[in-house]
Amino acid sequence: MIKQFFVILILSIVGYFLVDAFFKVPFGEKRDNVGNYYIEKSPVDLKVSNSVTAIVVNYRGFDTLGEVTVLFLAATGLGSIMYRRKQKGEKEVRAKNPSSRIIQIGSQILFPMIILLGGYVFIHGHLSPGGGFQGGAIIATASLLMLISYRKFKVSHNAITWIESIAGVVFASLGFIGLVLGRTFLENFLPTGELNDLLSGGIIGIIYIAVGFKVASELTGVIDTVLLNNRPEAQKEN
Amino acid sequence: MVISPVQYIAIPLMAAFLIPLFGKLNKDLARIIPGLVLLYLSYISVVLMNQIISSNTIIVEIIAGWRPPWGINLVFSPLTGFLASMFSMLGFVIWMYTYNFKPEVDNAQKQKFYVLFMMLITGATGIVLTGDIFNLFVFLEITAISAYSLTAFYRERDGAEAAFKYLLIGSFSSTLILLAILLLYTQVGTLNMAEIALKMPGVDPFMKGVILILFFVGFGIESELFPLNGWSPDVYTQAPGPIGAIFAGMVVKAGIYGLVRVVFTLFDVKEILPLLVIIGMITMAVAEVIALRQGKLKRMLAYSSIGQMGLVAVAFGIGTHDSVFAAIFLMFNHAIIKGMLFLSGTYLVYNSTEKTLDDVDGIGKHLPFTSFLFALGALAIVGMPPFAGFWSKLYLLMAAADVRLMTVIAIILVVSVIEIVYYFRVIHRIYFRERISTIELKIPSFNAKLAMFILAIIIVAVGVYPDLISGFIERATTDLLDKQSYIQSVLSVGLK
Amino acid sequence: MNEFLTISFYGTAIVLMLIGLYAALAKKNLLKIVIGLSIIDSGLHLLFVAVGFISNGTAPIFSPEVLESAQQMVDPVPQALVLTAIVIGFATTAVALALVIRLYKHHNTAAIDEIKNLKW
Amino acid sequence: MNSLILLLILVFGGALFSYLLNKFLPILRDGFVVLLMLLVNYVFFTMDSSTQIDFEMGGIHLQWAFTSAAFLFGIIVSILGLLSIIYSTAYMKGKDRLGYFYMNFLFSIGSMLGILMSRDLISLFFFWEIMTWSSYFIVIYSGKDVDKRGLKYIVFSAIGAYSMLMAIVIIYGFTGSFLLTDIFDSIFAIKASYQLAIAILLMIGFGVKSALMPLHVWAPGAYSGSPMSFTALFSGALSKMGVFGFALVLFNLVSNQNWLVNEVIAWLAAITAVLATFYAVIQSDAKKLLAYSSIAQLGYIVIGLASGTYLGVMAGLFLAVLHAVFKGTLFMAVGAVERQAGTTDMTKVSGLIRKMPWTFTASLISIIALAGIPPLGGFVGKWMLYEALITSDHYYLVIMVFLSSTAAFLYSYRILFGLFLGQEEPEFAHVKEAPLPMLIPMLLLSGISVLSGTFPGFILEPIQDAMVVFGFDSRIPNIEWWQLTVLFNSWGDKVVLQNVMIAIMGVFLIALAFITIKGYRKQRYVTTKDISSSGEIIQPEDNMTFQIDFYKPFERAIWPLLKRRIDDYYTDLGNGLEALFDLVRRIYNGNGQFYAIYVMAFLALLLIAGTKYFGF
Amino acid sequence: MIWLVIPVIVLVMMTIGAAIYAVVSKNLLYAVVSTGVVSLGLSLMFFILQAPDVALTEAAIGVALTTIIFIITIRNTTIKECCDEKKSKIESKKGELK
Repeated sequence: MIKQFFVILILSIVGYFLVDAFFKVPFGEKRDNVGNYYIEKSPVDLKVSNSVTAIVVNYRGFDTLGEVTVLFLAATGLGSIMYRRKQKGEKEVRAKNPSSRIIQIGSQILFPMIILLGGYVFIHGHLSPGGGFQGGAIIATASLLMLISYRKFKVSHNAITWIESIAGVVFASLGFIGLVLGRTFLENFLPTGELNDLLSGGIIGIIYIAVGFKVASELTGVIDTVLLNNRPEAQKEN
Repeated sequence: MVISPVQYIAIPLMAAFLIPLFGKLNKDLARIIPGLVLLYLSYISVVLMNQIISSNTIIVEIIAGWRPPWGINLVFSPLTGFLASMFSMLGFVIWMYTYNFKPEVDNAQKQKFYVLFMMLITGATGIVLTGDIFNLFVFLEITAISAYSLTAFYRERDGAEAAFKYLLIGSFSSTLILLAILLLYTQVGTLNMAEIALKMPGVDPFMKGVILILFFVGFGIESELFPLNGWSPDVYTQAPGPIGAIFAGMVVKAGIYGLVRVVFTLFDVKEILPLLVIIGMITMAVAEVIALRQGKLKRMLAYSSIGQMGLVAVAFGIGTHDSVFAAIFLMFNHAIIKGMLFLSGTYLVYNSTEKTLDDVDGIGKHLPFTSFLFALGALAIVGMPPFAGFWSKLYLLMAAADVRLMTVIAIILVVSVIEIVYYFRVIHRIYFRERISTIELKIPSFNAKLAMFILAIIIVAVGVYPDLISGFIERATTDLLDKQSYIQSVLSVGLK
Repeated sequence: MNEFLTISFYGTAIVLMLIGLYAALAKKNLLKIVIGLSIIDSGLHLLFVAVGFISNGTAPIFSPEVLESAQQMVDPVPQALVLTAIVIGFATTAVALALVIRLYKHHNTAAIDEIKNLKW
Repeated sequence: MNSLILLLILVFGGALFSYLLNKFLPILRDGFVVLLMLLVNYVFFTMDSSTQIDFEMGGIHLQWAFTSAAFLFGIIVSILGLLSIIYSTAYMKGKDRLGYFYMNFLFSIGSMLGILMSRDLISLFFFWEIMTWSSYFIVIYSGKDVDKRGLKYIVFSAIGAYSMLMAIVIIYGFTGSFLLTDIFDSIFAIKASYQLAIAILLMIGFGVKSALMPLHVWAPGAYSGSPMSFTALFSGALSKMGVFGFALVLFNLVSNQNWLVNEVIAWLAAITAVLATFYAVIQSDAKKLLAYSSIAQLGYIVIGLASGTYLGVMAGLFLAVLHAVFKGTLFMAVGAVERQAGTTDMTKVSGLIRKMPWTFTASLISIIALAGIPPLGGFVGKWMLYEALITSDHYYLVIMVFLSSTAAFLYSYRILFGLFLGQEEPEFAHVKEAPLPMLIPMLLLSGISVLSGTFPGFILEPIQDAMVVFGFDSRIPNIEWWQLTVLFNSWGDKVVLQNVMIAIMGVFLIALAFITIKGYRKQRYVTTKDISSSGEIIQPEDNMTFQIDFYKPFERAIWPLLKRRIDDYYTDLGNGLEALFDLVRRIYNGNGQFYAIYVMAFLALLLIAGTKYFGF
Repeated sequence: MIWLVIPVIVLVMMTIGAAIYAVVSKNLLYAVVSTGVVSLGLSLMFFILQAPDVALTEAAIGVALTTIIFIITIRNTTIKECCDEKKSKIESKKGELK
């Protein structure tokens, strides 16, 4: 019990200081920070209407490259942690009994629509809200839906690795092209076109599509790895 | 392609994405790529280092074409350059060691191992090179995630337990750092370190204090200061051998670099330095004392590595020019010597599960080369004269004497006596005991021996003639302490 | 009105973080700890976005009708940072849960104080 | 090339080369090592004393030069080094890992020369550390309970070395330089308390090496445990480094107003002399006995130095040189006995005079020198010491020194009688005389101790110019190298006592030769077994020699001392520390959540403290 | 801005209530679902704070994917928050220092 009491004491101290610090920050008040520059510049320079995407992909593109690597490492790390040598003659059975008919029919209808929505979200990343991460996640939920409702729905790891690597290489090589052209890494070397039309924003659109594919394949891979290794009856053997 | 600091990070990332593909073509290509990448990085380190030394300027590379306060930039200054090139060269040597380290691991795992191995080094190099605080956080996360997965790599050990503890405390560290970055953004309005340092005097003291404490604890976890280093002994023991060397050599160094960059460049608050000295001394005392009572070899090396990090923290805490010089020299020495101790130590206790000191008895006759290098490393880390450790400890003591910190000198020396006792105890057991344990020994492969031998050569070379390194370290010290030139050169890039 | 919004958003964020902290520090079950961690993350993300909000500003997207009305825009930078933070939080949680599974398989218990092979 | 660097390269390079040589052509090893030492001696003695080098290393200015004081100790190191190397070529025949042994042997000789030639504190510390770990590797070379011995040795020498380093760094802090020359003239500008601290720390550093009482715990184990050829060098020359350091500190770094330091050191040394002699008397193993006796002798030397008068310092240095000579012989003799007879336990072996006559004569002469009996050098040294102490009216010190030197007579008789005289044990019938390379060094050294008795001048000459370096420039006039004038300077008259002394020495030598030859031939061969006892049958295995508790009454007399030795205090301290450290280990109790709680508690603490104390 | 008060109060109550229930509940499945509800509340709050991108991400990743991984983990471990207090106390005390 003393542990709980001690933890609560610490929490109250830390909480007091957090509240004290954050309530000194005025809420909802315009401060002069880097954000205003981005708001003015992103429609003018990059012709990108969604300034958050502009920041995420171009102004702070290095973060996103790091971000994509974190996801890639999480997938690899997960694979190495959950890795188990394949004993001979072992079937990958995901769920004990097939899910009910309603889910199967529903998912048949929903699956293409979710994929479409996902695709729309990350293709129009620089116009409407959303982008590579959100689109990829939506597609991952689509494949998740199929994985749950159908026992024999199998996601081929080979395909996932291919998409993942190619998308990553596209992203990195787009960066390198900027460097090769003598300017800087991840430079926006394509013409930026008009505001609010599909091809505006130079390489931002392409990068976000690559990120979208990568995130989609990686998240599906993550879920599949975790789902695959938990055969209920094979749990106790090691 | 023009040689620029961004390649430190871009090329390994590209290689990491490609390794799964190449893995499909033929199996051991996945093992060769990290070596090639690290070799290339060492090459560009040499080119860049003599570029900044000959022209006496700092290379500031902007990314995505936007000038610093708005875009992210990399800074290749004498300090960050020295650390980045040390990381890549040490990484290449350790890669040579791991080339055929554990053949029985099957291929899918080995491929993942090498991806994570390379990303660990790139993360550490990224932390050191970046000039943007949120980018520092992202690279910290890359290092952390690959560290968690690598710690839990072997199935037969308690890797999962160590990794979970590290993850639990590591996520606390990233939460605190994120909080600090957020508060900093509200006060200063920018994420670029140079800009922050410029605007820092305007921040009100209470907020500055809270932000500094959050950063201190956040980076303190990464650099193994006393109350925050619960995770490190377990992680060192459970991670594969070479990964332990990378932890000691790079990950912890990047952690303490982050702390130092925040304290020395971002903030101009000098009150935190005495705290750093006190915490450093407590870390040193506690870690060395526990190492004395340790029964297991790798856990002993882990605690001794924490003790050395405490020493580095004390050196940075004193804050004068000489003490920072001693601190960077200590960091360099510790990375090389502790790296070699871990590399050779792994082969001493290769097949034993419990890895206790009894398995090491009388191994001198069976593994003469490895145990000789281990003994050399032990003598060096303790600070015996003909080796590198002596000079760094001496410079630190001289710096402490200049500012009349007698208790600091006394405690450092008492701790060194403790260190001598438990390292000589191990050397004694290696050479002067009969071998009774029946664990069959693994003879290190040729490239492992070569890797260890290179490290030994560096130790002796620096020990006999310290001026090899002190030139670089002198520049790194002036670069760290001279805040104005850092701000001026970063903010003025691309203006002309 | 503004006062109420401050208390509600900053307040919820900090309370969420404290609840998550309590779960991570006081609860014995491994899964509860990971839940605690993810709640801390959620609180943090809310804090990020709440800091960037400007009262009666619009989302930082230049859809055609917004261009004319030239309304104030919310600060986009915290939103960009939060995007990265959410995905990193997810990655850490995924790795944590994988470790929880392996720990449970190895020790057959989900209580953290029974998993103590590595000590002293 | 500068002869100093040549000297070092010769020794250290030779050491590494001998290690390789032993790996590939072991037969050449012994010859090479002896040749190397001869070369080193040649370079050392033919070097003109003004050679000096200054160079820059790691940003620190180092300076090497042989002052006359260093030259005096250099003589001890090189000659004793040469003789003990010759001795060890025979003594170590047939043992394994000889390359490793000779490398460390030569490393310690080289580091001793390095200490002597260094004129700045950093290279002094540099060579001191190399001496420490190279001698450590020989101490744990072989023998029983190596762990405890090695651990004790390394702990104490580490404490000594690091307290010395602390003093060096503090000096640097105040004076800003490591060079001895500008330290000596700027040391007195520092605050008195820091001067005292520096003096005490340096005292600890050098006290460990010269085995002063509270720090002597490692000495008996190390001296008796390591191979006898190294112990001769160990106690003869290595401990003199401590003495050299004492001389350096006592005369240059300690200003005359805190004379208390000299008094305390003198008293410590006196207590060491008395206690060590008492422990030596009750030992039954010859090696342990000699170990304690060399601690006692070192005590005399330090008393001499600490007395501070001209005559006292001269006595100290004279005894230092002489101690190297006769202690070297004694350890070599005991080594010869150990090698030939297999054991040095005096209760088992006795009556070796018939089998090892030359070893007997060498140890007889050095025993006489050790005990301070008139014709030999020991007497001269002791006499000067008494006179110095009396004239500077340290009366209690004189009483203690007198007490310990009479007790010294007890154990010197014991070792002579125990090993060589008395009835002969049947199982030691096979013992043969020690091989020639062992005998030559012993006889040479005993010859020197005889010479120093009659003509102390030839040792006092270098001592006197060494004293100039220590700041005593008033020399006793017209000391010819052969004259014994020092003896009667207080008597004033100038009768030519010299010839009387030579006559006495002649008579002494003839008597000595006569007794040994006559005794040797006519000795009635009686084993310990044929003792007539009333009706009780003596089994061959029970040991009837009277050696067993030779000094039982003496032991009973000093039993309060024996009850609680200093070792036990150290072991108690050790156990207490270990219990405390185990408590500290409990912090890492393995539960990940506790570590997280530590982090948060630390954060909370910092936040509270931060706002209050750091005044953010 | 006034019409914001009611939805904000509802959302705040919902999120904090779900968070507390997630910590307190003995049944892990309910705890995980309530974590999903917390993410949902968060996503809606982001919508109010004019951050559509983040709301979408939080919805997609926070609600959907994080919850599903938690549920998969529960399948592999226990559903009940087991481990009574007493057993763990005794066992943890012994164990000598090696």
